[in-house]
Amino acid sequence: MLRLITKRLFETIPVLFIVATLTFFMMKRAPGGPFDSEKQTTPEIRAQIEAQYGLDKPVWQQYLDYLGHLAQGDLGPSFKYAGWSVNELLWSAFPVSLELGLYALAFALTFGLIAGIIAALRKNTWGDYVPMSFATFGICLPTFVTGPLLLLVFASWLTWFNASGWEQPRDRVLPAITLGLYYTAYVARLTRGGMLEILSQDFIRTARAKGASEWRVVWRHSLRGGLLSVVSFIGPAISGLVTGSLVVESIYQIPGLGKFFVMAGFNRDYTMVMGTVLFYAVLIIVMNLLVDIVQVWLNPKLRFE
Amino acid sequence: MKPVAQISAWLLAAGVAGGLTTSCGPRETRVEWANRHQILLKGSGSEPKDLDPHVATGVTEHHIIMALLEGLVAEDPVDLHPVPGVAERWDISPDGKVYTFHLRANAKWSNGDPVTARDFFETYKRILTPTLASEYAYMHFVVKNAEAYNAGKLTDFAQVGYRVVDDHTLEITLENATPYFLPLLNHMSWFPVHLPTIAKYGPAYQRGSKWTRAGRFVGNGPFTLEKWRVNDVIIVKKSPTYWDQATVRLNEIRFYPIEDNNSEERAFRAGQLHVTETLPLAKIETYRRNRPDVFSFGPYLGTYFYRFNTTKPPLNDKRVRRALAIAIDRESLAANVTRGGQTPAYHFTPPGTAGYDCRTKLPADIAEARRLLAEAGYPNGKGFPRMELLFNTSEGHKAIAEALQQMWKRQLNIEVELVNEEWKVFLDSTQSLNYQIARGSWIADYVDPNSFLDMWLTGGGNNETGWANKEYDALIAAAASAPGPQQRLEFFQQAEALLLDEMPIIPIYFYTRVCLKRPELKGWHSTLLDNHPYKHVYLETTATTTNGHQ
Amino acid sequence: MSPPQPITEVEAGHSLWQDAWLRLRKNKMAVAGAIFVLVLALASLTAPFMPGLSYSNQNLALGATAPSAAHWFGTDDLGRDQLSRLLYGGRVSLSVGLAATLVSVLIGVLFGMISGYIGGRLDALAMRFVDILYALPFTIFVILLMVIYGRNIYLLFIAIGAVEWLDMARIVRGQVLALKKQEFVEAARALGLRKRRIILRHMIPNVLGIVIVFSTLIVPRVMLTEAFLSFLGFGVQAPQASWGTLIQDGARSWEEFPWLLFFPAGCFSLTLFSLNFLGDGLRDALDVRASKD
Amino acid sequence: MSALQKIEMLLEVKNLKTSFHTRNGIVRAVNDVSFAIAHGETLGIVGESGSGKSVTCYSLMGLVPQPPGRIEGGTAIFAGKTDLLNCSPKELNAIRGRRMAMIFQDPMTSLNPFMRIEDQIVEPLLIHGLASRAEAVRQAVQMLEHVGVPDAAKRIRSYPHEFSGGMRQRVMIAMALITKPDLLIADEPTTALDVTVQAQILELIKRLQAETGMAVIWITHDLGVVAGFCRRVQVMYAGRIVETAPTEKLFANTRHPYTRALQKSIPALQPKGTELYTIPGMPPDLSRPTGGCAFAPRCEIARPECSAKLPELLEVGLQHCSRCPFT
Repeated sequence: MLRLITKRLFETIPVLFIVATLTFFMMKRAPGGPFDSEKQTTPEIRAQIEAQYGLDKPVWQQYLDYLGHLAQGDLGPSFKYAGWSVNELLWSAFPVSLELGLYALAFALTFGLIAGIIAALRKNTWGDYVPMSFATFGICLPTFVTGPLLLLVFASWLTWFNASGWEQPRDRVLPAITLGLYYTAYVARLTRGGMLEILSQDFIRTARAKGASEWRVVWRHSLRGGLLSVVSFIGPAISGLVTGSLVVESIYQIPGLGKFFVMAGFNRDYTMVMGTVLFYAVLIIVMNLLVDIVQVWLNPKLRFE
Repeated sequence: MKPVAQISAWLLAAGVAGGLTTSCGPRETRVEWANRHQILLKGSGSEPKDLDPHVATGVTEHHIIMALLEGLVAEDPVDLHPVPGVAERWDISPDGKVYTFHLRANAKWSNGDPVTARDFFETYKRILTPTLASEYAYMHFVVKNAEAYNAGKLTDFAQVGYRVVDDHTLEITLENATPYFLPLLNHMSWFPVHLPTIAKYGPAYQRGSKWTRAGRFVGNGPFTLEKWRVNDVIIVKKSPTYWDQATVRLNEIRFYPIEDNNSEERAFRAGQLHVTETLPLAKIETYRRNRPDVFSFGPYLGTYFYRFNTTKPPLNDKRVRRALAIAIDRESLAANVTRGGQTPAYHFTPPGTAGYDCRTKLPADIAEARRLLAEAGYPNGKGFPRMELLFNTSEGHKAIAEALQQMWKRQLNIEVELVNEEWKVFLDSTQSLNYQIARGSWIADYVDPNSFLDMWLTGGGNNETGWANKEYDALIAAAASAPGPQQRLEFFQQAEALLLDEMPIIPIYFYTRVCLKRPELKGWHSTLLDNHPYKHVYLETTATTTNGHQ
Repeated sequence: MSPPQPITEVEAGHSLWQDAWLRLRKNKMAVAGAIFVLVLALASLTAPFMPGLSYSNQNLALGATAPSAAHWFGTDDLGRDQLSRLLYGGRVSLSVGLAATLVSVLIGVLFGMISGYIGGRLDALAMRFVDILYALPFTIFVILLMVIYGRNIYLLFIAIGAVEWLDMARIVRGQVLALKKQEFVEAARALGLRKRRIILRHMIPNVLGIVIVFSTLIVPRVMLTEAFLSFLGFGVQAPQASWGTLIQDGARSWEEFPWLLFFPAGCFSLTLFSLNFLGDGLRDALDVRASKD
Repeated sequence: MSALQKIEMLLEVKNLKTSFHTRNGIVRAVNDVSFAIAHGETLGIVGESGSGKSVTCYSLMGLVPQPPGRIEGGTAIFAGKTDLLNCSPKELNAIRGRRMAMIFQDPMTSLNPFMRIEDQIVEPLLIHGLASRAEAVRQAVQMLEHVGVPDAAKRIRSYPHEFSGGMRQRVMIAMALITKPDLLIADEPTTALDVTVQAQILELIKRLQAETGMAVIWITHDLGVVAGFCRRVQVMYAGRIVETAPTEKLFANTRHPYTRALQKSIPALQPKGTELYTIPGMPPDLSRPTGGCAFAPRCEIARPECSAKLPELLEVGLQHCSRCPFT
């Protein structure tokens, strides 16, 4: 296990390097720059700005400079938010997104697993259709529809929650649900599929023959195997969840990462694009590593690789 | 059986617990709380790029910086005419070229330092320094030699038209008599900054100095920067060192950068904002009808238009341009598509801009349009090449483009294809003249026709149509050095008439500003630039103040 | 007992697929779902041949009106018939949903399968490749595609499919890793079956269930991604619409003009519900083990 | 007869009917099966695949997947009290795994690959509250050693895939016997194993039975196994019992043509050098009920009336019944 982890961590470096390189050159190739705006500036001013950010140098030089800073952990100044560095912006928003993402994940796992398990046990009856329909709700409506709908009901009519903001604990509830609903659907469907797979196995019959209750059959005998596919999905899901969602953030006015992730590209905020991409890459790698570890833990047959 | 039962019981418990912890009767809304504390809650559109007045460029930033800094002059809260600011009075030379400002002795920075003429001098030097690359340095170009210094052609700042007479006297010499000079001073590019502070946190003559953070920012305005959380909130508090603090009644202003206008409207409805930045298109009618008490509507100094690429056929033919421009039903567009009470634009400069009203007006004449098109060789649209109409992605732009497409098809039998592009790609396309017809808009920097008309100069950075006309250039130049205000406006009349004859653009409508504003918000008047000097703003609740509408 | 001749005949009569088909037919929800999607697809396909349906005809003076006899689904703010726009939009959304999902499933399954089955160094390399693709900024990627290749609807399918296959690849790989350790695969290997055959005959049928379930989940993502790409100028161009763009526009004014959201969102949701039930039905029908008894 | 009746029966099955509702119609997998087994007795149930022998036992254990399976009727009184076919899941769970255990055909798939052997073996004890965890583990190790798993104390921590087929089946047996059940149902426990292991397992169960005095129902398609092991045999064909008799009688005086055919196909009983005997034809499709004897199409001595009317299960000797009137 330790070997797997160290090996993976070593692989991270080339991956990050490739990601950084590809992104850098893709970005440079994209039309429009960070300082384009509807009101044009004079060529002189423009040249000055570019010189200050080193954009006047040849691209390969810029690339090397960037890598040099990167090696020191410096993601550079944001081009869009002139007074801030990318490090500052990302680290101030990350706790918010992490919190929201974890709540959303908890929501998705709780309801997705329950719905999926019930559905698998009651395959092709109403006990299957009803929970699955509820769970599917989350992907049938995009978040920019579910968010405002939830707000209308719970903020406008029932006034249980604020319409926007990220101050009190209660402000976490609706965004977490909105974001989580989507993943609930995934978890539920994958759980149902995985559980059906396992429930049809011979060893489940063995368990029943031992007098195991239905609860025990599910909990002790099926869940481990049934969740393998859910676990594979959770890696990318967590990475997605904790890097925020622009839509949910803008509906509920949450100062999370999602905005930087999406808007950096639109703003051609070069350093921010690089920062978010690398941040995401690290997260993906870590999460996928975790997933692989969990998978090995869940499936003893993989342990002797 | 068993797990299902257990799970349902569990769910039920969770539901009940959730209900209990969250439902606790009617709570005080945030505005109600804020009213008690004289705290203004304002939707501010988007996250500011920076709070450095020499680096920031947008209206959003300006509206926040206004609270933190004060220029030589200030604005009247009703019509924005210049009133004394840091300068308690000023003298203007008879030729209108030299302004002498007398600074008040009790003006202070938030760290207690006095605000002196030297501060202004250093500030102006900073904004004009080429390395700072301030995008709004051109606001100073009315000053003698400012442009040359900014362009690096002149290195001796002493030759630029600013002079410190003494600690409390500043003299500014202009290139020409500029009637809009005093209003110009209310633009943030003329606000003073505290150079020692800037220098403390980074190179003073470069961008990206981190002096604008809460706790570091030193300003001279009615408020001080208390907190700045990116994408969350900016809080400014009443300044104890401001010279006119007796007038300031608000204790605090909180700016919420809510970009999504639907979210902003919901926040307003839920009682979380006093005033919004915008109002979603679809909601305008509803509010106008049902909530006149919070519906705020006024003119705004900007024009929505389309550009023609005049360098390529068939749009290099002014008859075609004109035909397209006059075949549009602007009344219908304003009434049915934009629906924000916008004024249909039959010329380019919004009416009443600093006393200027364009005499020339485009006709709405379809027969004439067809005739012009036929004359250009496309009778009934026959043989007219398929054209592309470019806009950047947005709901409003799309609706207008769709409507125009249909109008041209119906009236002129011309096929136009709609193409939307992501913002930066769009900018790239328009700036490199890689389009045929493209959407554009222009918001004035200051209240003067010059702000609208000088953009069409040959080779102007914001021209972007390829249109070049020597006569037009001459008229704008003549206006700049006109002997008197009347003559000056007359030159503008001629210039705009020429513009409307040549038609490198299609004016569509003049902007209006629609927002939501709670009735307890006082001292807040609808102004052309949407500036609201905060020191005159206050909150006053009356017994009848209602909660957000349900 | 060596199997006598007749057995193969009987077996052939109920091949995996035929069996599955028979079982699927019995699943009411799946059948209902299939019928709904087919009807909708048919209606969308035939929309251009129906007189009186136009997605672009405006009636500015009419504006947004609630459903009526003349306009069953109401009109939008430019006075266009919402039903027509919805049907035309279905052409885009359904074809994008189908094509891009297929692309992503094909790539994802093959990639995950090979990576997981062969394992070792190749697997590590392949998975790091996936990690890299995960991280690349989609917006910039799409903008670049557009700049380099111009607007092209096929490119759109490829662009979406190319990014959506990653999750699929990871999931399939996870399954294959587990599957590969199972006795029947080990047995097949011991028998000296070739890799290709093992993959085709033993692995694919066993991951089919999860692949189908996951595919139905990709469809909505793909449809909404299309709307996002339209925003970037890559998808449908106005005045054409897709369900995604209709929902997006409708969501901005749903409190005033609920029908502008209700109908497209309804169509979208019902389609996805149908596909999900169909997917579950297919999964159950193809479940090799469940069919043993 | 009367002497036998005095013995209290451990399990008494009457008129068990189990069918599967499939798309092709209703498959009557077990049709009107009655039998009984006494404490300590060994009963063999013999038949080809699909004859209903496994389904009979699954029905008793409550392991018939429902749907599509359904128990249409009958009773199965366990220990004179509980009707296994009509009791609550709770009552059934109290008996399964504790008083009545089962070993399955395929040891490769019947053990949970995700759980340690230890956790699986102690489970019956824990579920039924028979021992504390520590005590259960102790018993499990003992049991594993008893069934011949070497180094049990260490290997109990392994996962199933680390065991060979034979070892896994020993684990299955240990797991089934750990609660010292009154009845063990062994569903062809040796078919998946190679011959030497088969014999070992067989001996093992025999020995354990002798030690604990449990009753065993042994399901097999191999009459040869039955001969050496069971006291009584019951032959099933197409969901029905066609012949039942004490083992010696069945072999000495085979009455039903199907039993004869089965007997002929025991390789060991055939003269050396002759070709292996197989029963011609295929078992009938149970979804299409036949009016008469289900074996008639394959029967060497079939007469026209065989297909017309279902023959009764008639007593043809002491404790010997057969469903063929012509032998």
